[in-house]
Amino acid sequence: MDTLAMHISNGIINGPVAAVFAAFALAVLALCVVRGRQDLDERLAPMAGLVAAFIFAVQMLNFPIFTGAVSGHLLGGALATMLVGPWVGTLCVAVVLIVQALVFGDGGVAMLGLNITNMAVIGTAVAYPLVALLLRLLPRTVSGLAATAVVASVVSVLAAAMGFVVQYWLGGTTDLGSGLVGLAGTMAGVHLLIGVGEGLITATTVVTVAKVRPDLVYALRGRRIVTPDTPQVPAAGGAR
Amino acid sequence: MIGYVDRVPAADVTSADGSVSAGVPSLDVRGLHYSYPDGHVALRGVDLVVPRGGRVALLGPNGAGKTTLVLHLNGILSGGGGTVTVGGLTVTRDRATLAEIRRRVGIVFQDPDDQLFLPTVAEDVAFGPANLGLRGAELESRVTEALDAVGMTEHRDRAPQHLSFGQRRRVAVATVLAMRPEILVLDEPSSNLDPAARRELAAILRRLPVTMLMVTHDLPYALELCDRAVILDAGRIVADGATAELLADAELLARHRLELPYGFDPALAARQLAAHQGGMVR
Amino acid sequence: MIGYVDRVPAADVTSADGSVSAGVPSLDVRGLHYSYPDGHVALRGVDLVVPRGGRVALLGPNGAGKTTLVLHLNGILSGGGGTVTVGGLTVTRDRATLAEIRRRVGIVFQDPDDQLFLPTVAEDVAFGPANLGLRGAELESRVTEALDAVGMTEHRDRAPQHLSFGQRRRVAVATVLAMRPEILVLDEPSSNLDPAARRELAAILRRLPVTMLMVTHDLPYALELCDRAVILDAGRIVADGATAELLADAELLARHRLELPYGFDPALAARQLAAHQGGMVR
Amino acid sequence: MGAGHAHVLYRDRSSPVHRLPPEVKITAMVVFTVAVVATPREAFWAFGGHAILITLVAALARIGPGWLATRALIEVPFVVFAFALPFLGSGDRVHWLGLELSVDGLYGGWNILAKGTLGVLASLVLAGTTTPRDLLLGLDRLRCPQIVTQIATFMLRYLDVLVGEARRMRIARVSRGDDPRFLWQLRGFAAGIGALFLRAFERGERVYLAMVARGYQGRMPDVRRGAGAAGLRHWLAAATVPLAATGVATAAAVLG
Ligand SMILES: Nc1ncnc2c1ncn2[C@@H]1O[C@H](COP(=O)(O)OP(=O)(O)OP(=O)(O)O)[C@@H](O)[C@H]1O
Ligand SMILES: Nc1ncnc2c1ncn2[C@@H]1O[C@H](COP(=O)(O)OP(=O)(O)OP(=O)(O)O)[C@@H](O)[C@H]1O
Ligand SMILES: [Mg+2]
Ligand SMILES: [Mg+2]
Repeated sequence: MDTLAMHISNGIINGPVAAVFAAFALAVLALCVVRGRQDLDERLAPMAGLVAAFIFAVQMLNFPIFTGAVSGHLLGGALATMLVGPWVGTLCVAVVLIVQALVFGDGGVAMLGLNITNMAVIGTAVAYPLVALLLRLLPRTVSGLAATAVVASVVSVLAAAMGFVVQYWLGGTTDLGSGLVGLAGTMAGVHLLIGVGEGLITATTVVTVAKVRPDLVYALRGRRIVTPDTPQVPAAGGAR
Repeated sequence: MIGYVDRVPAADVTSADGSVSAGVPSLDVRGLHYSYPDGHVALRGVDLVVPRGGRVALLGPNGAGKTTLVLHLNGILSGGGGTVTVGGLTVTRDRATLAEIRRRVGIVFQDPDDQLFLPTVAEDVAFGPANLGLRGAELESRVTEALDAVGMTEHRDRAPQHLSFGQRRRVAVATVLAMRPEILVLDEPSSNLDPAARRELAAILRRLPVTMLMVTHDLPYALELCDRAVILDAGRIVADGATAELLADAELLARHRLELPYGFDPALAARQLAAHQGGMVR
Repeated sequence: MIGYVDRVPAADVTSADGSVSAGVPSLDVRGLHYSYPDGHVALRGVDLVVPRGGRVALLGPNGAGKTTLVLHLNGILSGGGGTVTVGGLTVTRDRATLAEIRRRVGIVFQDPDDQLFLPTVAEDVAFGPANLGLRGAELESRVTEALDAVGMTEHRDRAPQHLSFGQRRRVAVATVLAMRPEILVLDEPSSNLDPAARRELAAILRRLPVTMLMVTHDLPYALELCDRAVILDAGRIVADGATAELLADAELLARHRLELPYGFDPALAARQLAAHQGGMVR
Repeated sequence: MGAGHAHVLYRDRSSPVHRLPPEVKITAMVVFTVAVVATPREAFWAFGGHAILITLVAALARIGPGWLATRALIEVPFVVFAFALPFLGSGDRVHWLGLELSVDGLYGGWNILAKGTLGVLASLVLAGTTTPRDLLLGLDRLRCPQIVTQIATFMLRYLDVLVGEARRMRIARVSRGDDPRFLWQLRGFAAGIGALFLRAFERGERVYLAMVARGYQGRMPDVRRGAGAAGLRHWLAAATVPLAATGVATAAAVLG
């Protein structure tokens, strides 16, 4: 049930609303292209490609949440924002969605505008200010960075899910009546769990990168993070 | 130096599991075939027997199938036909058997990036022995010894992927030495090592009481370390004999794209080798 | 053989851009410093001048900083202090200058997996020349020539990641030969090559009318191909001179973990080398 | 993560559809899908028309129905949603086999099922006849901004790097006595993912720098230089399908 909201397939939302969101997404992406060009230097180009590939790959691999009764997948907005910045990050997630729609039929082509709005635009637009704020407020330690990643992930996933609810309210092809509230509730509940899973992946990934190559984390540009001099991992790597 | 001295002799270790008699060869490869998933045929019937304690150089041109053969010796590749038997245990898909075989056979891969994956050098070297059940001081001493042997002690807390290529190669060798396998398989261990490291590695290898199979393109190195050599070409063993004899057969070598390097004098080498062995406590 | 014959001599090509006079060295490295992002210091003030057409071997122990130096020669690494000048053009962050420098300097990386990335061997070899603007039959003949030179023509339509390590190394060399750079920088080109391929590569390299800097741990190979050698250790150049002289100084070599291999006879090598050069059309 | 899944969908055949330039196919696919989505849901016959069009193209491309059906399973979550709608929908109700179903919901479910399936099939025909690299070439020729195609190019390439590094890590572990049932048991799922990410990034960075060293400046050289770019002939040939679909959609809208 969970993936349904995130990759909207053809026919769930009506044509006019899809068209409006397509225009909106196109405008935002155009802005990102202009702003992203300044960011995309020799360091960031491979990073952007890898972030996209990573989101793509991890989305293929649905992860179980708690008992496995619910499973969800990474949306990637928070991860992309933290590693490559809001502009390129939005483009990365959008590229993933475009390729999935064209190559896998995952998410309808006619609904691409809606999907890009939810996952690429809302996902990063919500995450970025939050990340900037939290990094300023929280202690500059690994745990501060991890907490930032978790919070940003949860909030951005919830926001993306609510994006779908709003779109459905505007142009859902079936009138759910009061059921819409139920839909919103279900979406929020499921995506809270997905958000936590996403937060864990985002936090570990960003922390791993920040420990070894702080120069690669966009969100840390101009900041220093205090890392313990040796990474804290069990001495015997094989101990299970 | 790697402390094999304090260890039960290899033969006893194996006979402890009851299934192995003294005369069983360490490695017994029969009729091995393998094609890669893309259809490329790499092995076309390889037969190779290495007795316990044998030291064999595996020579052959690029693309002959040497690495493919090596990857069969602990079951990483399989399923193409033929059998591989390690000290009496046949490689199968059975997990317990495979685990035991991987405990016995230590492989140093051709590409150190295939070997190293943990965040620090010390953790990576500790990974194998820890999987064998070692803990605490004993584990620590294994790691220290192995890193000492390859001269990487001062880099123990660095990230392997941030080392130079040659440094990574040395750590890769250390990860396998630390496991003290009964059978040591090395895929081009000397490539990218500086000359001193190459000699030091030779000294370590010469002293280890193990069965050894070494893939190399460095024929003098093969001569120095292995009394026997086999030549693999196009997926088949085409020659098998005393290393010195094979290397003296220029025509045979040339047929398989092998040749002694420029400036190499076999007579000088023989003298140096004799000096070595004279001075060595076996 | 790689068809450099039909090509304008390097000096003219460069002077065409107007900014370069005949006496300008091909490579001019001054006071180069570099630390990796994790804080590890790799270069501590390297000075190196290679005149046009010079052939220099870059020797040194594992972790000396050789690869790091190589990565500075076309601006892949930079920003640690000091300057690198290539045929009069200083390496900066300016895109146009960098593009021109990268056109001139061809680097064969130490790890072939870093170099190959396209779905087929032929496409990978075509990538560089295509970036230089070649198309159609001309591009095709460059690719064919380069693959011929390294003996990989029959593998042109295979996926690079499905080749053996030595085969990948050869393709990596071909990708750079196909660009016909003015300055050829090779980081351990002979490692993992079979002996015949190693000799064939030497023959190709000897014939190319280029400036060459070759990193190697194979001292006889350095002697064979480069009349001059420098030794880099701990991020500094510690010796610079005629290769034969440096290699004759056993004490100097030993100080920097270098030594002639087992069985190597310098006198024999000199005779073989003379025979080579006598038989060679330069 | 199936190895090399970036390429699994391409069916290596020779057919007129395979030979069409990618930019033409992408455009045709998008227009077709939009026409399908614009078709009123009550016009059942029109969806039959669209289905016939897709079937014809698939047959021309020599893509079997079995393959299409298996791959279309990606749609399953939406099917679940579609079947839930008759229960969730509001408004008039009908009774059927003792169930009380929403009429609007029934139509809604059908709508998603029909349009979703047709959309997936159209994507699959495109993916089955066009390699990922040609798709990118097509996007490039359709004037997609370079920064987008660049990210997409690297994404496809780095999928292989990710899979390759994951394979290397697995071999490294099992040959030293580890016994992973699951790739990520290392130090938990997430830690393994972090390590894999970093490793793939550093390999990817070196690959990228090596590309730059060979003159890469953000755009893959179009070696075919225009050769294979679409001509009027291609556009006309490919236009037949989306035009027919648009015709069906218009007719459905007009006829009600
Ligand atoms: N992953 C793979 N997929 C397909 N073919 C492969 C793969 N790996 C190797 N091959 C092919 O199998 C043959 C044997 O390869 P192998 O790596 O065993 O050679 P090798 O003897 O180790 O060569 P080298 O000395 O260059 O390391 C070669 O022709 C090679 O191209
Ligand atoms: N990515 C990296 N991050 C941090 N340190 C590095 C990195 N790469 C290399 N180093 C360190 O910088 C020093 C120089 O490395 P470099 O790779 O230049 O050595 P090298 O002379 O090429 O050695 P080799 O002969 O083993 O290839 C070494 O001490 C190495 O550990
Ligand atoms: Mg090999
Ligand atoms: Mg190096």
